[in-house]
Amino acid sequence: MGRPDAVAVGDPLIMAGKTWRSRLIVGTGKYKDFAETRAAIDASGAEIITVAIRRTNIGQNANEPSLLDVLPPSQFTILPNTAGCYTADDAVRTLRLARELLDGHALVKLEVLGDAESLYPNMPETIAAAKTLVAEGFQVMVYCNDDPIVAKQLEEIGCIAVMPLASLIGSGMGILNPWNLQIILDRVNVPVLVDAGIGTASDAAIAMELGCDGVLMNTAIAKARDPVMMAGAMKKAVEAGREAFLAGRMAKKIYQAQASSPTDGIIAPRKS
Amino acid sequence: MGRPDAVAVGDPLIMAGKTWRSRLIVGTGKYKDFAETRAAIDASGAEIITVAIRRTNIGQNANEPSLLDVLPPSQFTILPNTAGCYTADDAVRTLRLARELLDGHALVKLEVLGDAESLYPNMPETIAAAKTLVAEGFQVMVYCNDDPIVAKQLEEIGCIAVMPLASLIGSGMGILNPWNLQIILDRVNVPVLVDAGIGTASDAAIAMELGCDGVLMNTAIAKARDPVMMAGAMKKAVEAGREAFLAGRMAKKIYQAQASSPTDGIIAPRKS
Amino acid sequence: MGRPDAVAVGDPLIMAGKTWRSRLIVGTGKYKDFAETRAAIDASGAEIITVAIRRTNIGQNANEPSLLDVLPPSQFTILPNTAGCYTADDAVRTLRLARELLDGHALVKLEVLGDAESLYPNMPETIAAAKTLVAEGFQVMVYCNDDPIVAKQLEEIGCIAVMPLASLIGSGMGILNPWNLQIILDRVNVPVLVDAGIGTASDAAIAMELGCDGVLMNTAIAKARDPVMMAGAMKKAVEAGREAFLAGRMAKKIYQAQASSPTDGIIAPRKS
Amino acid sequence: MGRPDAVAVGDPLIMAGKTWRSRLIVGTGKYKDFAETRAAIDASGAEIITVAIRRTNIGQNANEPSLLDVLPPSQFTILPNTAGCYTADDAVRTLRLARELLDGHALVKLEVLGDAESLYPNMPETIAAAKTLVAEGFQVMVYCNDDPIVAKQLEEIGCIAVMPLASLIGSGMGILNPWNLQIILDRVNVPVLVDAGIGTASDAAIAMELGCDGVLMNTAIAKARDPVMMAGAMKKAVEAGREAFLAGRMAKKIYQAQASSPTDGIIAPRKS
Amino acid sequence: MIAITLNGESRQFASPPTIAQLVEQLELAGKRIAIERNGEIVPRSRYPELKVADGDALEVVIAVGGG
Amino acid sequence: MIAITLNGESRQFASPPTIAQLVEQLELAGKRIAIERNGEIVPRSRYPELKVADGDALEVVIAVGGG
Amino acid sequence: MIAITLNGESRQFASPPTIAQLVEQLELAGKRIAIERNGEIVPRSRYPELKVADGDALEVVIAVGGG
Amino acid sequence: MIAITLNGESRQFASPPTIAQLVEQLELAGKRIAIERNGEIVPRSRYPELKVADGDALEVVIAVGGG
Repeated sequence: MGRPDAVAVGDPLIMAGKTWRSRLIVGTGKYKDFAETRAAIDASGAEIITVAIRRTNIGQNANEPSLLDVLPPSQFTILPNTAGCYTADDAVRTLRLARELLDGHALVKLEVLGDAESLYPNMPETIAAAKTLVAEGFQVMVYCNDDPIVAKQLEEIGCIAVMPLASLIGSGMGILNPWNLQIILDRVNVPVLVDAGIGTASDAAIAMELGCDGVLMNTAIAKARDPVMMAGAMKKAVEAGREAFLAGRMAKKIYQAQASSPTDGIIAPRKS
Repeated sequence: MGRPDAVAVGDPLIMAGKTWRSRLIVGTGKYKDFAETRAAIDASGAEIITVAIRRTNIGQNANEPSLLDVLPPSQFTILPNTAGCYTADDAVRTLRLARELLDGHALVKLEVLGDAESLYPNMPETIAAAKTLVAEGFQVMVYCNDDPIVAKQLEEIGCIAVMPLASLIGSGMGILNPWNLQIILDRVNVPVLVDAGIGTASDAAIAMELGCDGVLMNTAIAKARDPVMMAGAMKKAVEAGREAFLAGRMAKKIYQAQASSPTDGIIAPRKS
Repeated sequence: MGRPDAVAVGDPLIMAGKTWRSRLIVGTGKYKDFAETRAAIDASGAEIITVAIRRTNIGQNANEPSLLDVLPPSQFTILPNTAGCYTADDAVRTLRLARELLDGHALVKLEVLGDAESLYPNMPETIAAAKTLVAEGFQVMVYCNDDPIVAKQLEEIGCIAVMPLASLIGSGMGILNPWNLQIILDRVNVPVLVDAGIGTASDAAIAMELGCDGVLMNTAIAKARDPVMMAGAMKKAVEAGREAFLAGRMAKKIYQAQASSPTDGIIAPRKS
Repeated sequence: MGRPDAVAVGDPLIMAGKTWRSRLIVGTGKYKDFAETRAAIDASGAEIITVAIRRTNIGQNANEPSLLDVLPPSQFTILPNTAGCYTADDAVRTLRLARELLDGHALVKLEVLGDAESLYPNMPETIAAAKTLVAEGFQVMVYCNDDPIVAKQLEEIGCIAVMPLASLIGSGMGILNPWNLQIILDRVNVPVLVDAGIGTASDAAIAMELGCDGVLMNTAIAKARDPVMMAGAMKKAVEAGREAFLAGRMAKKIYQAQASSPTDGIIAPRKS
Repeated sequence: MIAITLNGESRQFASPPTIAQLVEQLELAGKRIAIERNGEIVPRSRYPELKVADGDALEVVIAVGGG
Repeated sequence: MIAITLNGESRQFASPPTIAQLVEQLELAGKRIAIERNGEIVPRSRYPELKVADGDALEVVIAVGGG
Repeated sequence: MIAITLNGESRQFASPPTIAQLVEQLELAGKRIAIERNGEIVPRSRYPELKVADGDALEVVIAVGGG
Repeated sequence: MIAITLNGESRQFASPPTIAQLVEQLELAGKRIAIERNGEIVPRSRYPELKVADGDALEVVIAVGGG
C-alpha cells in the first residue's frame, strides 16, 4: 500500500491508561469449535476478547481443552462479561469471580439485561452495578442503551468506557440511531465503543466514521457463512472507518454537484 | 494479519478479458497538485484511473509536466472519460481522440450528461453513443442511471461494464437507492460498478456488500481533508465490503435476539 | 374541524386545463368484487380512476355487470392505462382502442413495462409511444422511472403529467429515492404524480410533502386487510401531506433544540 | 366522504378510564399570540392540551388575559407539564402546584430533562418522580426515552401512559428509531404516545401506523409557516395513520411485484 | 366460407357478417366495447356497413379493473 | 418589619399580611394561581387565615403556554 | 455427614473436605477456575485450609466463549 | 494566406503548414496529444504529409485530471 496506515502512524485506542493498536473487540461465543474461534480472532486482529463466566459441568469432560488454553491471557487481553445477568447483584458477583479467575484482572465488561427476549440492557440495574464495581476497583467498560444522559452519568460514576448498543444483541440490524450516538460522542470524554447490533462490515465502518473509539462484536463474525473471512473484513472495515473519520469526509451536497473533470477546454460541438 | 485476504486468495475483477487485483477505480481530478494526485492514487491501490480529454492551452506552459508523465500508462490502466459531453456525438468524438492519444487503447468510460446542474446522465444519448462506440471496437464502461431495464439494454448493446450512479456526481450523498442496484445486479451479467455519489468509506463498503464488482470515485478522495489518508480508507473499505459479501453476512433479525454467550451455566441468583 | 381544509379554500389539481378537488387517483384492480371496488373508491374520494383494456371473453357471461356499469364515466373520470404492454406499439394500439371505447376520451395513462418480474418501466419504448400519442391528440399522463432528465424530456414531448414510480409496482416499498423526486420537481413544470410503490398512508403523505401534485395507487388500498378503511386513510393522508406542504414545515435541527415551554419563570430549586 | 371514519365508528383513545375522540395532544407554547394558539388548537381537533406552570410576573400586566381564559378547562382537558425541571423534586413540586391551580386535577405530564442543550429526558430522575407522583394520586403521563425496559418499569410504577420521544424536543427530526417504539409497543399495556420530535404530517402518520395510541406535539404546529393549516394537516395525518394501522397495510415485497391490472386478455402483438 | 381470428381464436363463417352482426352474435350489442381489425380501429359508426373479410384479425375489448 | 422572598425577589412588610392580602396586593385576586410556601402547597381555602412569616419563600405560579 | 449445594446440585460428604480436596475430586486441580461460597469469593490461596461446611452453597466457574 | 480555427481560436498562415509543422510551432512535438480536423481524427502517422487547408477546424487535445 502507498502509505503507512493510521494504526502504524500512531492512532492507538487508549483505555484506562493502556493502549491498543486494534479498535475492534471481539466475542468468543457462537463458533463451531475452538479452532474456528481462534482462526477468526486471529483474522480480526483483535487484542481484546470477551469471555463469559459459567459454572463448570461437574465431573464432565475434565480433560477437554478450555477456552483460555486456546486463547491464553498471555496473548490476549481477556475481557470477562456478565452476559446472562439480569440484576446488579448477579453481575457484581460474576465479575468478582472473574477477577479471581484471572488473577486480579480488573478490566471487565458490565452488562445487565432487561429481558431474555430483547436482551436490551436494564439501565437502572446497570448503574447500580457500575457504582459497586467502580468502588471495588474494577475498570468497567459498560454496555448501555443509547441514552446520552445515562452515558454521561456512567462516565461520572467512573466507568472507563461506555458501550452503547447499535441495535439489539444478535440482531445484526446495524446502527438504528446514529443521532443518539452523535449526542453521546459530543458529551462523553471516556472512549465510546459501539457494542451489539453490528451485522456486516459497513455497519462497523459507519460506527467509526461517527467518531466512535471502537467496536465490539461477536455474532456478525461467528454467524457469517465464512467467519474467518468476515473477521478479516471487519478488521479492514474498522480501520477504514477510523481513517475516513480522521481524514475528514467531503461535504454532502444534495444538489449543485461540481464535476470532477474540468469544465473548460471541452471540444467544440460539431456544426450540424 | 491472520489470513491471506480475498485479493491474495484470488478474487480478481475481470473485465473485457483482463483481470485486476483492485476493485477500486479512481479519478484524477480536483486535487491540489500532481504530487497529491499521485500520492492519493498510490494509497488507493487503484490500477485503473480515469482521465479527461481537453484542448491544450495553445502556446502556454509548454514545458510543464503533463498528467500522463505523473501517471504513466506503463504503470496504470488509463480510462479516458467523456466528462463534459452532453451529446452522443461529442462523446464519440472525444473517445476517438482518446484512442488516438493512447495509441489505440480501447477501454473507455462513456458518460453523457443531462444538464450541468445535476450532472445526471442523459440515457437516450448515452445509449446512442454506446451503440456507435461498440460498433467501432471500443470496450465501453458506461456511466448510467440506476434503471435496471436500461442497464440490461446497455449490456445487450455490448458494453463491457455498467456503472450506475449511487447519487449525483460530486454530491457525496452515498447510495440513495440500493434496491435498484440490487435489481440491476440480479439482471446484468457484465460487471456492475457503482460510479458517482460515494462520499465516505462506508458508502464504498455498502456498494460492495450489495454485490457490486467495483466502485469508481473521485471527489470523495480528492475533497477529503486528507486525500491520501482517505484514499487508504477507501482501499480498505472496498476490500472489506467485498470480503463481507463473499463471507456471507449473518441474517438480520429485528427481534428475538439470541445471546452471544451461552444461556446455561449462569450462577444462581442469591437468596435474598 | 376548526378550519376549511385546503381543498375547500381552493387548491385544485389542474391537469390539461381541467381541475379536480382530489389529488388521489386510484386503480380499480385486485379487489374482491365490484361492490368492494366501488365502496373503496367512494371512501378514497378519488375523481379519476384507472382501468385496463382487455379482450372480452367471447361468449362468456354476456350478462354479468361490467366495470363501467359500477363506475360509470358519468360519475368518474376514467383513465385507461396500458398495463401489460411491453412495446410502444402495443401501448399505442391499446389506447386507440380505449379512446374508441370511451367515445373519443383523450386523457390516458401510458405505461410500457420492461419485464414481467420487476414491472419496471421501459423508458425508451415509453418515450417512443409518448411521441406518437401526443401527435395523435392524446392527453398523456406517463408512468416513468425517477430519472429527472427523462422526466423533463417527457414534458417537452408534450405529456400533460409525469408519474415517476416511488418503488416497483405492487411492492408497497414506499418512496425509495425522494431525492430524485425532488430533482424532478425542481425541473418539470407539468404536474408530477407519484405512481406505483405506495404501501401505506404515510408513504402518500411523504409524496405530497415533497411537493408532488398527486398520488396514484391501487394495491395499497385493494390489498389492505380492510380496503375501504385504508381508502379513507389514503384520502386523509394525501390531504394531510398536501396541507403540510402548503403550510411550510418547521426547520429540522439535529440538535440545539429549543424548548416548547418558556425557560424563564421556572420555580426555584429547593435548598437542600 | 364515502364512509364514517374510524373515530365515528368508535375507536376512542382510553386513558385512566376516560375516553377521547382525538388521538392528537398539542402543546400551547411558541405561538405568535393567544389568537393563533386558539385557532391552531381548534384546527387540530385536540381535546387535551399541555400547559407549563410558571411564576407570575409580580405586579406586571395584571389585567392581560391569561392562557386559561383563552383555553378554558371547561372546553379542554388541561395537561400541566413539568417542562424546565431537571430534578425529580422540582417536577413533583411543579405538579403539586398545578393540581392546586387546577382544583385538584390529577392528570399530568411528567418530564424531567437531562440538560438544557439536548432536552433529552433524565430517566433516573423521571423514575423517582413518577414513584412519588403515583403515590400521591396523580395520573401520570410520562415523557421518556425509547428504552423498552424503562418504559415497562414506568408502567409497573403505575404511570397511565408512556410517551417516548421520536427525536429531540423541538428538533423536528421525526421518528429516529421506529424499532425501539415497536419493542415498547410489544411490551407495554398502557397507552403509548409519541412525544417530541414530530416535524411534519407524515411523521405523525408513521407513529400511528406503528400502533402508537396517540401523538403529542407543539413545535411542528407552532413553528410551521402557517400553524393553523399545519394543525389541520396533523389532525388528518393522525387519523390517517390510525386508520391505516387498523386497516392492516399490504405486505411489502422488495421484488416479484404483481401487476394491478389482469395479465390475461392482453391484445395480441401485431405481426411485423 | 371464411375464417377470421377473433381475440386470438379462429372462427368460421359461411358468409362474411358485418361487424354489427358479429357484435350481435357475441351478445355484445349495446355494451361498451371497441374493435380493432388488422391493427386498425373500427369506428362504431361503421359497424353496420363493414363486413369482416377472410383472414381478418379482430380484437374486441372492454374496460376491466386495473391499476 | 419582616422580609420574604417572593418568586425569587425580596419583599419587606411592616406587618405580616395574610396570603389573601398578599394576593390582593399583587392584583391576582380571582385569577387561576397556586402558591407554594417553603416548598409546601398553600391550599386556596387557607389564604384568608394564613399569615406570611419572616424569611418565608413564596412561589406564586400561573399556567402559561407550553409543550 | 454433611450436604452442600455445588453449582445447584446437592452433594453429600462423610466428612467435610477442604476446598482444595474438593477441587481435586472434581478433577479441576490446576485449571483456571474461581469459587464462590455463600455469595463470597474464596481466594485460591485459602483452598488448602478452608473446609466446606454443611449447607454451603458453592459455585465453581470457568471462562467460556461469550460475546 | 489561409485562416484556420485552432481550439476555437482563429489563426492565419502565409502558407499552409503540415500538421507536423503546426505541432512543432505549438511546442507540442513529442507530447501525448491527439488532433481532430473537421470532426475527423488525424492519425499521428500522417502528421508529416497532411497540410492544413483554409477554413480547417482543428482540435488539439491532451489528457487532464478528471473523474
